[in-house]
Amino acid sequence: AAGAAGGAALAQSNPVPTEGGDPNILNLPAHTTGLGQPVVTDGYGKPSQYEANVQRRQSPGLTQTAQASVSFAPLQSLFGIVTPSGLHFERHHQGWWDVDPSKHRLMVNGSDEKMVKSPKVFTMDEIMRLPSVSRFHFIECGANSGMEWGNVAVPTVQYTHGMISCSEFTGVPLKIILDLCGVDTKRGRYILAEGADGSSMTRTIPMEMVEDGSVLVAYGQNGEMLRPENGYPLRLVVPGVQGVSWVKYLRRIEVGDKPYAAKDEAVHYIDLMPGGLHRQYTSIQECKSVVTTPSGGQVLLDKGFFNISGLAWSGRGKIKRVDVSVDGGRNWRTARLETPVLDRSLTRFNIDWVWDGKPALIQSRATDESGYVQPTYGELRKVRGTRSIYHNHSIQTWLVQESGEVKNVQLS
Amino acid sequence: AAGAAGGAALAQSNPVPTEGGDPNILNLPAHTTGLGQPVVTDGYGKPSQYEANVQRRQSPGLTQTAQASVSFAPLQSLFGIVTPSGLHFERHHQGWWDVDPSKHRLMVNGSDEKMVKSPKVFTMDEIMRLPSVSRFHFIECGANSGMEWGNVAVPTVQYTHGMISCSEFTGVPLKIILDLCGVDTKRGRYILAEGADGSSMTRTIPMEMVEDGSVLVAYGQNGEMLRPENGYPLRLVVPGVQGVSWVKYLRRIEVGDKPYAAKDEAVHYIDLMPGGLHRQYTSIQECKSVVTTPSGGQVLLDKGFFNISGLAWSGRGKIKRVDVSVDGGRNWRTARLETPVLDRSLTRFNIDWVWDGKPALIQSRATDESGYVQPTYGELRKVRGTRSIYHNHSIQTWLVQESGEVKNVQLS
Amino acid sequence: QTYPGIGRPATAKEIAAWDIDVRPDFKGLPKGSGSAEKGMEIWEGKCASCHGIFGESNEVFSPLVGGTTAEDVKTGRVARLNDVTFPGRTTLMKVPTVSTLWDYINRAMPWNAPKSLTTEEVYAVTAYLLSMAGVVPDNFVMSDANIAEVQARMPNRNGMTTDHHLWPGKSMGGKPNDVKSVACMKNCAGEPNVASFLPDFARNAHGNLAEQNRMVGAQLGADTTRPPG
Amino acid sequence: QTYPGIGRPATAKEIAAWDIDVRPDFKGLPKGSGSAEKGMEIWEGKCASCHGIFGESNEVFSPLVGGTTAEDVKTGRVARLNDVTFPGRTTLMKVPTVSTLWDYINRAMPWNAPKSLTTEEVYAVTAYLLSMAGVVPDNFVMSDANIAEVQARMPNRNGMTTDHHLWPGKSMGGKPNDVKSVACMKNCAGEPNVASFLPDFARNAHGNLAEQNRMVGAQLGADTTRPPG
Ligand code: HEC
Ligand code: HEC
Ligand SMILES: [Ca+2]
Ligand SMILES: [Ca+2]
Ligand SMILES: [Ca+2]
Ligand SMILES: [Ca+2]
Ligand SMILES: [Ca+2]
Ligand SMILES: [Ca+2]
Ligand SMILES: [Co+2]
Ligand SMILES: [Co+2]
Repeated sequence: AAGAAGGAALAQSNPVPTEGGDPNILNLPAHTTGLGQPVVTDGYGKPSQYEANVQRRQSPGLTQTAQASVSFAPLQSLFGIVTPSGLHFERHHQGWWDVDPSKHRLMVNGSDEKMVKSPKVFTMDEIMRLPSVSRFHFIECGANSGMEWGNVAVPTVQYTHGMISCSEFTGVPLKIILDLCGVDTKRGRYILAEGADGSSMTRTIPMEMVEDGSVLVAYGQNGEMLRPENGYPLRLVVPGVQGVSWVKYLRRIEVGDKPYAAKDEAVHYIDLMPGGLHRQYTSIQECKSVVTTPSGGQVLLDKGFFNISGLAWSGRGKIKRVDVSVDGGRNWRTARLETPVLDRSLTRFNIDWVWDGKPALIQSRATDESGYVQPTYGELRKVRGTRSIYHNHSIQTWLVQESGEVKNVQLS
Repeated sequence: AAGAAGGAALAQSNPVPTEGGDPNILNLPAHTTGLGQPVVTDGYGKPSQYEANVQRRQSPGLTQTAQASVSFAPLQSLFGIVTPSGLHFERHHQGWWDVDPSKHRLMVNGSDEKMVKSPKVFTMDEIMRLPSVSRFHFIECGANSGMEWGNVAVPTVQYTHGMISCSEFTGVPLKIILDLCGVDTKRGRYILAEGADGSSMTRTIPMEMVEDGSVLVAYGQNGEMLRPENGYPLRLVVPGVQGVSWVKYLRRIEVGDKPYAAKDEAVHYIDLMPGGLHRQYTSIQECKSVVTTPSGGQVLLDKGFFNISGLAWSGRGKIKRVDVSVDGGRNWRTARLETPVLDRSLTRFNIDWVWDGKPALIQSRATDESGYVQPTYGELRKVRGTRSIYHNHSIQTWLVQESGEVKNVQLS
Repeated sequence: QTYPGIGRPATAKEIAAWDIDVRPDFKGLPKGSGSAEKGMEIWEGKCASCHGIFGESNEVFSPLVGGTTAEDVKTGRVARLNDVTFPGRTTLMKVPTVSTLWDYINRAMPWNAPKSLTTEEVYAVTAYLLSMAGVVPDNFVMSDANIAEVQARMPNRNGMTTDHHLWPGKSMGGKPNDVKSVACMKNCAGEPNVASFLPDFARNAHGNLAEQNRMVGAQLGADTTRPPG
Repeated sequence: QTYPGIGRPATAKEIAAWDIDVRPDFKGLPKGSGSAEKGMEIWEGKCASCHGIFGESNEVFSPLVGGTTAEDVKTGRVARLNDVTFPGRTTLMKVPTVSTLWDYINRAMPWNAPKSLTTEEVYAVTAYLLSMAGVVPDNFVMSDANIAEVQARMPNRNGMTTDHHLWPGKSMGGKPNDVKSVACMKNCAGEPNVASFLPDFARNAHGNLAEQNRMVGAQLGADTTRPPG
């Protein structure tokens, strides 16, 4: 809930003053004529009281319990590519825990006795002594935008796209840890990652992604340790792959010769195709983008100049280009990409726009370095139907009405 | 102060178990056998209770008041290049404020009537409509490491180097705002930036840095708004230049034909040279690096493998290379640089090290893309003496003693 | 590269304590058995409060049982997955592998007391769950010896494909992308037509959006406690 | 590129309210005057509690007055800046420009009530401050008309250089880097010799370092409440 200072926004005008000037300028405020607060008022600081509206939120009615549920990141209020850790989206299957790191252990073993030469146990101290890397990656839930497969269901970009976040992760390449244990990588083409929470979440990951160095055993997120909600003190980072595979509270890695068909890869995170067949082990998050400002539930108070801004990403590498349309996809202009543009990370795009006060249909369309172009709903549904839940990466449309109010719409 | 869970660290051992196994593995913990906490326990989350030791801190006795003071970022506990905003170092001259953004205004004017064609006033809403960019930059206080100019004065890297932080800043290039007002850039070769707090901090900035697009009027920091301690809702970003120029609570930009000799450029942030002359307007932060782990005040509990990790940066561009010595500068190896390596941003480096249990002298030495090599204390003092306070960018030495304890030392 | 001083061998007891996964080929499955009859007792004591007496509840989670037929048990394809008018999908309509049920119940259920069931109880309650759907008889005793036979009766055992492009690496699928689009730039589509939007009555269903946007900004949040402007 | 709808002209009154800066060439200095005698009253009422009766206090900040001589007033160079045995540096030893004092007192002092002084008071207290150091006579009346003469007596007016490489751009300095180093890789320096370190008695002066490091990590914090190990 929003605090006193975080209530409904007040339309802020900047009229040409009639009486000589704006009182906010002519009457010096208290902070210009007084002494402020000391350093280390907070040893660990917080956002301004005026930012109380910027919160992660549940989507009403989406889940039946709050421990097997999701909270969405407020993309409409975020800048750049780093998601503040306090606003990182949450997805728990059996609730979150604040695990004592001095008692946490990581085990590596094999699916049979020959798979791993020397199964091992590591403390956090030991893991943090190993060679470490730091990399920016997005994490997106496979079900992000899932509510919108059939039709428009939610009003804002927080709910349509808020199961994505992006952080600088620090940790040890899993390859180093496996090498240390001695793994038969000829037979062992799969990894099982297992968490220490009640769900003891398990997911199968291909050995190729370990071998190419991209899978990390991570403890750091945006400069500090992972947050408890995100797996403190240890989680797997599987770049480009859906969030459920980024096992939290990571306690065990098993090397195996077959996939494991865990609950969240045999009952959920399976994509229902037209015809009734499910696709299993659909892991990669495809090329996608969304305009975050302006976006659904917002109001443009004026005609005139606006900066259209949004996010693009791909589980297949870097973003190559983002195009933006303000006429519902008839004509497109290429947006500026903010640097750095990184592998399997969010990319921020911006483009100029002068609003003439008439209805507008704003869209963005990303292309990744593999050449894949983000599809329209028509193109996506033609192949995958409307019941998949997962991997909805369609172009999003926002309707700017004459009143200035922005609505979530889908075009036919 | 540290909470219950944040007390002194306990040496964590990982002995080969005599009785069949580690009780932390054999006895499943509560979090493995129970149901955890719901999503949105915190709409804006916090670090783990076990991270209570990771705090920004004042250096005892450094300043006489806490409103004209500094708090240092805990570099010994940070990863990667992003500084968590709650741990960003603080430097206030007249205390910090939480300014109401709906009442905040930015004014642009000229030092005389001809300098700016149309002096203007902007609301925050308006500034946030302008074209925006997002960039990673470090901010370092010109006095960082200043306590160590003469000799060793403080025990840990938090106090030796903790007046630096790095964030992704989002804002409007100042050039766009000046263009909008119409500026005589032939005469107007300087900018005065002024804050809205009690100190109404002013600093002179060269027009070249505005013209090349690097100076930003920023509202965003690491995805969210600036923190109140860091200038909410608006601060200037002046990449590569000392922190005092990054004026907080920015209320005014004046374009002028002469520098302003503000208090913090005529009495402080001036460098005392041998011979008694001061250098004035010493703005650029030079190429510098420091090993953050292991670092002063830490203890290595074991011989064996360690990852040496640290930070490098330069106000003159990108970091080209970082070398690390473990023998006090006799022999050097080149460290791995984590990507991305960005212009006037922190760069994280890592390098392998096997500690044999004998005393070791750990150093890092950065080279930037201008070719400038970070100097030793000897090289630096030969030119600039020992009384400058500002711009100490010497190579830092950490002594690892046989006991495993790490000490801050300077070599002759 | 070696890493002296880091890690130590795991003991057999430690591995046994944590290595609890069960694969589709039943690797990892402990020996043992349990009857559907005993499973009913466990179900009603420890599971029904959340999942319903017949596994039909959607109070805390979507239904586990329902939507499968005797015909599905024969074909291994749940026909109703192709019926767009059928509401929702139960667990048994989707799950292709009985190991998945066994493994998950063993590791995670009951939800508020995971890992509290004995091996016998897991066999029993899994058998009961399947008996409710008619996959196994009501008096079935499931064990490591006959679980493969149960697998051969799973209603959706043939309902999965890995023949797609969304698995990284070459161990499965490897198909090219199924969806194709081109980045047209000018005069691309016909006159755009809004086909789906939120009805006005749902305007405030997610709370007041004015309170879900920052106080300042290029755009502010719409006050959804008021009618559309 | 234009930006319709963004920003509006500032009014003269608004500019006057905020444009308070005073430059070394006295651009921005308001007309007016104030006597050192009146300044003494203000000083003792509004400044001395923090800065000391003679500007010598270092209770809340380093001393403002002290360390300058009559000779310095003549040469424009504070000789003691070259005396390595002289402890600390006062404001008047460093400040080259009287505009800096005027501007800063006007915008920021008294510290707990910035911008509360009238123009006359700022002239007066600045004059008094300088009189304490003998830069101006005790009965001096400082004004916009004679401030340039005061500037000509500032003790450290010739004590600054911009002839260095740390100003970005070409408007000042532009010298090449003064410090030179080379990235030697092998057998570079002599036997290293520890020349400076913290004495054991200062071990705990910054608090217990064990509590300033994370509970887990490659290294932990040293317990500085105990003697070195
Ligand atoms: C306190 C409530 C509760 C109790 C008691 C409980 N469950 Fe569950 N069960 C859940 C919830 C909630 C989920 C979904 C968890 C998730 O989202 O990962 C679930 C998931 C399941 C699933 C997987 C369904 C699917 O489609 O993913 C099975 C199978 C299951 N439970 C069986 C059992 C059995 C057997 C018992 C008793 C031994 C039991 N449950 C007791 C709440 C409960
Ligand atoms: C409540 C305490 C307090 C009072 C009262 C006060 N000052 Fe200050 N003054 C300070 C502090 C603290 C600083 C340092 C501020 C900073 O770090 O930027 C300072 C700085 C100064 C400086 C700059 C010194 C330097 O070297 O940077 C001058 C000049 C000054 N004060 C003059 C005055 C005058 C004149 C008055 C009265 C009209 C006054 N002060 C009243 C606390 C005070
Ligand atoms: Ca196993
Ligand atoms: Ca001016
Ligand atoms: Ca060890
Ligand atoms: Ca039955
Ligand atoms: Ca306007
Ligand atoms: Ca006198
Ligand atoms: Co998910
Ligand atoms: Co500073």
